[in-house]
Amino acid sequence: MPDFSLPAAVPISWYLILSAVLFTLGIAGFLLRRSIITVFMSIELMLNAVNLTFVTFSYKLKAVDGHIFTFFVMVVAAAEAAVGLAIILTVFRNRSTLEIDEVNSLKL
Amino acid sequence: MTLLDALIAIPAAGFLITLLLPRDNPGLVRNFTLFVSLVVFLLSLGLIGPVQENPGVMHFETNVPWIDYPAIRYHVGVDGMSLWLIILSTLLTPICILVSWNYIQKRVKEFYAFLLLLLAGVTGVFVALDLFLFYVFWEVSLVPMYFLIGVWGHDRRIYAAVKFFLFTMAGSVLMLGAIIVLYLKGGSFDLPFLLDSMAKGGLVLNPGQQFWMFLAFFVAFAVKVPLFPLHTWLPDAHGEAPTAGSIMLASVLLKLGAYGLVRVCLPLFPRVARENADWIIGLAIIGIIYGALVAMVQPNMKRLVAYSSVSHLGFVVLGIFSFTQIGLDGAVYQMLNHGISTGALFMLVGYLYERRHSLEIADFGGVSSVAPWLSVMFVVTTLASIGLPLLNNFVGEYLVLQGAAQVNFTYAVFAAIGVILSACYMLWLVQRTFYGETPHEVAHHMKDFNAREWATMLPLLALMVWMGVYSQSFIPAITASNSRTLDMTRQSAVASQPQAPGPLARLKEIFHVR
Amino acid sequence: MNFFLLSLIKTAIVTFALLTLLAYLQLVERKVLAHIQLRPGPYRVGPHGFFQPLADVIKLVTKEGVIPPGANKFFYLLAPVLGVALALTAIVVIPFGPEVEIFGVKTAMGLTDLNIGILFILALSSIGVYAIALGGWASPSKYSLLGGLRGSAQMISYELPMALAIVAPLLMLNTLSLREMVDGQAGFYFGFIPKWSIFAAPAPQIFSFIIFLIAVFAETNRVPFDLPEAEAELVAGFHTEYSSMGFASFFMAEYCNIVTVCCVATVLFLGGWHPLWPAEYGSNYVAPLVFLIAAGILFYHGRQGLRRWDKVSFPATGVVFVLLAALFLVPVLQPYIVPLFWFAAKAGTIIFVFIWIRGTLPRFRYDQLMRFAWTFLFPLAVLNLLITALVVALV
Amino acid sequence: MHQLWLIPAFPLLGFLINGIFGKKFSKRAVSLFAVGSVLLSFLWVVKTLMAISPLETLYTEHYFTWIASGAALNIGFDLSVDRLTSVMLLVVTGIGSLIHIYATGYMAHEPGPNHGGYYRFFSYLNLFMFFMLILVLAANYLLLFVGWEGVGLCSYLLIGFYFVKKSATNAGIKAFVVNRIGDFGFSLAIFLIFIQFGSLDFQKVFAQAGGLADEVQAGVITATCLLLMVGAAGKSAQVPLYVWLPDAMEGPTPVSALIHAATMVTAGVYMVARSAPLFNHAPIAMEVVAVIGLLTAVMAATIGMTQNDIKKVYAYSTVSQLGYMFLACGVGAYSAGIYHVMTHAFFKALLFLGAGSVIHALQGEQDLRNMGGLRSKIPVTFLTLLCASLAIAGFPYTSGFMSKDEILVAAHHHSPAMFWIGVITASMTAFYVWRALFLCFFGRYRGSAHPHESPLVITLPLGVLALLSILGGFFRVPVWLEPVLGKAPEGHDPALVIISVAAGLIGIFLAWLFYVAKPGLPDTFARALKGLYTLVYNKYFVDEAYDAVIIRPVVDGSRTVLWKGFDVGVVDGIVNGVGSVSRGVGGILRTLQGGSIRNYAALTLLGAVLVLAAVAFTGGAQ
Amino acid sequence: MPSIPLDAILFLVLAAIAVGSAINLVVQTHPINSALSLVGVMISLAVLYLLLGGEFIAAVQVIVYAGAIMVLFVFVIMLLNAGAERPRTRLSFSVAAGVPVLLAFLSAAAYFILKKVPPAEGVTFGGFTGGSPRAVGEALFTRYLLPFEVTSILILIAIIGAIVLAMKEID
Repeated sequence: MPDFSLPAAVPISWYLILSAVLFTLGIAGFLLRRSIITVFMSIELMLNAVNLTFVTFSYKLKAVDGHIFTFFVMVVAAAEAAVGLAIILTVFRNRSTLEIDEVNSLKL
Repeated sequence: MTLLDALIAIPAAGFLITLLLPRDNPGLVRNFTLFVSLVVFLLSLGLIGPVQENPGVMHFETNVPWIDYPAIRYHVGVDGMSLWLIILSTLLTPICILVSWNYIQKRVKEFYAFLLLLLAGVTGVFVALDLFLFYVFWEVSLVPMYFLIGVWGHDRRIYAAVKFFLFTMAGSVLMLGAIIVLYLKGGSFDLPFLLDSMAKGGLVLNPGQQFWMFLAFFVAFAVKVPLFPLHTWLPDAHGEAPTAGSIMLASVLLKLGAYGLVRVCLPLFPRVARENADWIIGLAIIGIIYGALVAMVQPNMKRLVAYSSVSHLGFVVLGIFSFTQIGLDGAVYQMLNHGISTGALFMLVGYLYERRHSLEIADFGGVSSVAPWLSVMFVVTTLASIGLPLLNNFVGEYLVLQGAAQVNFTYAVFAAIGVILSACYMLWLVQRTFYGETPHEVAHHMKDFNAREWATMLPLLALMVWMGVYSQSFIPAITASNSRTLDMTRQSAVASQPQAPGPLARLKEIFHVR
Repeated sequence: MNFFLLSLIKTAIVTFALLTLLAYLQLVERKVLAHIQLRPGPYRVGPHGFFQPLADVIKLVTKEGVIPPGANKFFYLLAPVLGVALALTAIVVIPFGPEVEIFGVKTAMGLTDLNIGILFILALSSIGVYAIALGGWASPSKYSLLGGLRGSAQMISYELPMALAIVAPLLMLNTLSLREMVDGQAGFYFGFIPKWSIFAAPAPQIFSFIIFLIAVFAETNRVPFDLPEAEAELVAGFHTEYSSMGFASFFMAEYCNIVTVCCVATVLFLGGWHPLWPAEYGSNYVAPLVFLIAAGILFYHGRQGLRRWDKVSFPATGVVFVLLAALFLVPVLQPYIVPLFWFAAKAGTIIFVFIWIRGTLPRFRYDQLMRFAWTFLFPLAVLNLLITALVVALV
Repeated sequence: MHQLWLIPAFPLLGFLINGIFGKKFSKRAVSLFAVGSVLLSFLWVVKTLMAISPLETLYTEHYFTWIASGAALNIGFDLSVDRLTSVMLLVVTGIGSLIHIYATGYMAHEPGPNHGGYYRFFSYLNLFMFFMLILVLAANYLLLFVGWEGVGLCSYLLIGFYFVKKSATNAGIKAFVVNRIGDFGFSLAIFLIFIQFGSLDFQKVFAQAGGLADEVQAGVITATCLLLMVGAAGKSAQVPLYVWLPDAMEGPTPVSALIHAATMVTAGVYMVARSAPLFNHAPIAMEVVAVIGLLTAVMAATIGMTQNDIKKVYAYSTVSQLGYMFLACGVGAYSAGIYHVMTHAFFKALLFLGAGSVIHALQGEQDLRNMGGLRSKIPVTFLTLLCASLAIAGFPYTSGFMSKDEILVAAHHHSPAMFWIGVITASMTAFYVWRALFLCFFGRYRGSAHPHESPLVITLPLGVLALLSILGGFFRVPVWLEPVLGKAPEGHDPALVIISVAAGLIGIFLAWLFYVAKPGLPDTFARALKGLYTLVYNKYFVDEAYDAVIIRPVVDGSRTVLWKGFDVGVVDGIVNGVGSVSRGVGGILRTLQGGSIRNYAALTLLGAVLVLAAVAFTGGAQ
Repeated sequence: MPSIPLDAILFLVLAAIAVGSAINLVVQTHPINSALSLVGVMISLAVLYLLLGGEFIAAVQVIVYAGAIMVLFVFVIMLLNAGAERPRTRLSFSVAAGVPVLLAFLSAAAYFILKKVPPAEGVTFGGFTGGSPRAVGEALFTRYLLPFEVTSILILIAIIGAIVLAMKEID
């Protein structure tokens, strides 16, 4: 009978694999979804996955730096969201669509 | 911070401040930029005194590190040659602003801001002594001009702007490459340092390297000059640019190329420059005659004046590569002259355009009858441009031709043909535009000068006369700085040829008949 | 004692007390408003409407829950649950009293103590936005959508001054744990001025307190900031379409939020359970005194009651109060209930202010509301924080 | 210091005042400034000359450095006078004053705004005086060149004075450009002089030229002189650059008199005479000068015989006379040349002014065929013109006789053939001048206007000039010039004098025969010699030849080959070709970058996987 | 009493929620569903941070990410009334290439993680306490002061940019 008992301490690699899975799902969303907003959210998901890696390594290295980086990532994400959503808003106003494939010319 | 730094910093700051001014108040923008440019002009006059005391060496030097690695320094200075070019730029900027007063009606703020940026850029080029800094300012001056043409130009402005940009960019990329190679070899971007190290044997380039690097610099400058056959961007750029853009382009930007030749190309590669002088002079002379001939058949005023610039700048290159004191002085002086008279020509053409809304010569005629003063000023400027004595261009052309004649009389013979042709095309232009019967459209729209237009014209007129009659106000400074440049190129002194006997020998010698 | 068991017991007590409180808070509010407007308020169910909350609960539970056609069912149902769950969760970190020993078990009065307690509350309040936004969006109604948008925008806007107002006292308290904050406010200056944040040297936080109060008015969508449910404009805002338990949940969440923020204000600014003056000067006797006065008033009113029942119920209640007062005089019980009294008194006062203002002030216009937040309150909060920081740094 | 600068300064001042403010002045004020400035200049010339005499060497005044470059080149703004200069100065300012006075009357009735550009006319005229005086006073070649170009400019402006007329402005441009071709030679000569002598100052150059004993430099000097001659030919309308002068008659008549007869066109002669020390060392060049002069004289004279426009006739006469002057210089008789310059100025100015008076009287009619019988209607004009015609025909002891005699004698001394050709030319000159006189004043009036005599401001200068034409020869210029230009070749042979006088009289007689006695005769001759007549009447088709051989090819070639062909075709073609190639390559590559961000992302991901795989395979995972 | 592997259980539960939410994010066609799923991911991640000793980061994750950024998303979705995506009409390159590549990527990543990270090390709650607000604050305001200030400027710029973009009138 295989050993299904759980370890007392969660291996670091579990966290990392979770992060990888989330990241992959983020890419998947980016590739598969066509609504600009969802694509945007997929990017946020990827950022979160990376954050998890940071925090995990922070634990492993017993140093706070990973948290700091996570913090900065959040700040950047916030800025990105603000500007990005404003752009989405403008795009929607001008083109009345949120399909990313229809917003394919650089010229307005 | 020296006066020189201020001359770069004030227009740059003015550029930024102008951008912050309210968009819906063009009057404020105009007045502000005019004020800034006038302040810069007046400040630039302060350079004259100190520089003229000893024009052969650099004044107002600032030499501070800018980027640690690679070691790029903010090294600027002014000597007798750059002095007048700087003042030319600072003088023409307020004039350009006044010229555009009513002409520019869209995106007013950006237009004037770009003019100030342009001023900062060209001033920077004229004072930079660090090659990388030189390159940076070179590009800085390129960008506003691109927009001036591309945004405020005539119908084919995009084509013209892109063409202008690509030509110049292609050249400057070559230059950047050469600068980097020079840095790798010499370990510095600093021009005086490099020259010093060359003189002391610290930096040795083999002939092949010298040739290719010289060529890279030369092409960059030749495009800007523009030297035949790299000139085709110029008529398009001028034909499409707004008046102020044309003025700055012709009067200042073209000088960057010639200035670069004198300041960078000659001292850095004296031997190669001398060895290659023959074909370069050949191109210059072709440019002189070619530009004049093509100008003759242009149906569009601005293109005509543009081709005339090709012709005039040919004289400058001819003078530079004559490697004589006289020729070089003449070339630099001719740069100033061309700046004044061609600038004035473009301005007057601009005024004609503002009135008639056309640049086609065929749309004009009989302007003299309705706008006498405009015509008088145009004719005077034309006369200056075709080198009438007692007006400015004559002095420069004479010196250049005299210098060229000393090297090889054949050069002078061919170049002087350009002087004949210049009279042909300019006077023909004057005839078709100003003389004859006055068509109704012209009579209806043409007004004579107003006060603002006088204010732009009179300084240029005064300079045309002054520079033609009393060139000694200007030339000594140029001479001193040029003699230093020439000394640098004379490192391997060319032994004078032995006197050949026989009655025709001297004549042959003069004509280089072998 | 087993950690889990103890937690379970404490949770049961607190949940019961809280839910009862919430039910009766509504009654209190209605009563107070009624008295402000010189009318009796709920009066029929039980003496002076005492059982009105029970009736309401029964009514709401038994009502038919309508899910309007066109609604996004999942979110429509999720929103109120989310709202009430978040609101109730927030109470977890509030400390009600000091650490005590009951039946040999040492425990703190309060469910738990997080070392990031205040951040926890902020986090919950920020997620609370979803409840309103989703509730409004999921209902197929313009009023709801507008109410939801208004509500969430308003909450986000006022979260900033609120957070800034919270940060200011933290500069002196130096902790994020709520319990440690209370501990930090123990003691008196010169033996009689309490070291509460609003009095604390070197930077008394009165302004922070006021800013905090204003901000939480908006956070909890109370008058004068009750734009999300402005009945004259939006019928009932984001919960227009809700009935039955959905409505009840929103309602409960709102009152629960009020209770939570009042507790936070108490902990943060008013020194938690610490008395207004030292025990040496008899602060322990305030509670019995209050209850005795209350009993006295009841007796007085019972004598000239308007209705027949009053003659019985008023004195009976008075007796209960007297007993309560007596309870406070039992020395063994004093360590347990005196702090609780002080805490409840402070929080209750603030809750009363909430109701009082609701009965007094008119409603803002929406643009005024937002402008007030961004152009007045926010800069003021920043300024307050800066000054505090400066003073703390310099002294 | 004798303040030589004041001489040109007066007209310059007049130019500035009239040019800037003239529009607001009355005609009287304009005239006052214009005439006054020239008169002042004249008086200052007289005063100065008297003060500086005897003027046997060059007296120079240095004002400021004009152009300098290093130590090698230093050209001053220097003025100088000597005897040669003095003659020219007196002629220029004297005749100039008279013509100014004349012009105030002649230009008084121009139609158009601002009195028909009255102020403009006088400001140009003053400017011309300024440049002409600079030319004459210049102490170095470059300053001479200033005046040289300046008078050319004024000539251009005045020829094109009626700028509404296309033919006038065309003539102006033609004058300027042809002059420019001459200037081309002149400027090259200046370069050579500077290279050879290291200076452009007359004194220094001539001093060195005198010292050149060896023949080493002879080639250079010959070349220099030939180039100078090119310049002179341009300015003085010599073959092959004479074509502009007849066209220049489009200008107002006083201009023709002053610029295109009396002063400017003689600048070439003055310049050659001034450069005599150089020419003396270049015998080949002198020969060329003489031949060109003679050729011009003959050619212009033949054309002059067939022209019908009175001013054209005199214009060709001018060209012809200028040829004489060059002949004189070419044979070494510079002083005779200058002598003729002076006398020619008298009678040719008179001819033109008289012609102007006729035209004025006939309200603008210039065609001889529409004149006739005006003798009684405008007697003063007739009398003065008669004087001038006598002078130019070489009637004994008139001024023309004196100077032409000197030239012919010198020519004979040089080469008898030249003498004979000169004599024939003189005969032709007498013929066509008298032809014009007869056609104009004798016979029956053929026009339709109402002729009236001109006012005193016109007739007074005519009178003065008539006097000078008859008696002006008694200013013995060659004697006066001896210290400067050397002695003219001796050999005064009475036979030669008689021959030349006879030639003149024959010309007059033939004119009388053709146009007074037997008016049908000219047509008979014209028909008989149809080919020749057509050739000459059309001025040997020189203009047409220039047009076909030079102008058209240059213009069309510039347009089609250089501009459209090379500029647009080759250079832009290459540039645009590079552009197209880049676009083509880009077009292929752009499919990779279709703007779909997700495709980019997929590719990026692919890249990441490949990198990871690569790292794994190279053992990075261990 | 046998010790319950509480850490592992918590981790597995939260990981399950996170992955489930993430999958939901990807497969849902309506943006609001995706947004809420993302909130789910974020909150579960916040708890995981807590387990990893990142108290401060956990709180910030909820406040900033879930409470601010995602609210912004929800707002925009509501404002634009974004509907469900239209069904895909044809297989695009990114999908065709993407899915296999994704799997390859995931396996490569997993391979590396398992290879490089020693399995012995484990995470227990309380094993690292360096993520307290105090520790993070000290690091932020000493070693990372400059980046911190720079990011605050970045945020300022972003705010202004967003306002400028969003305020643009439709004309």
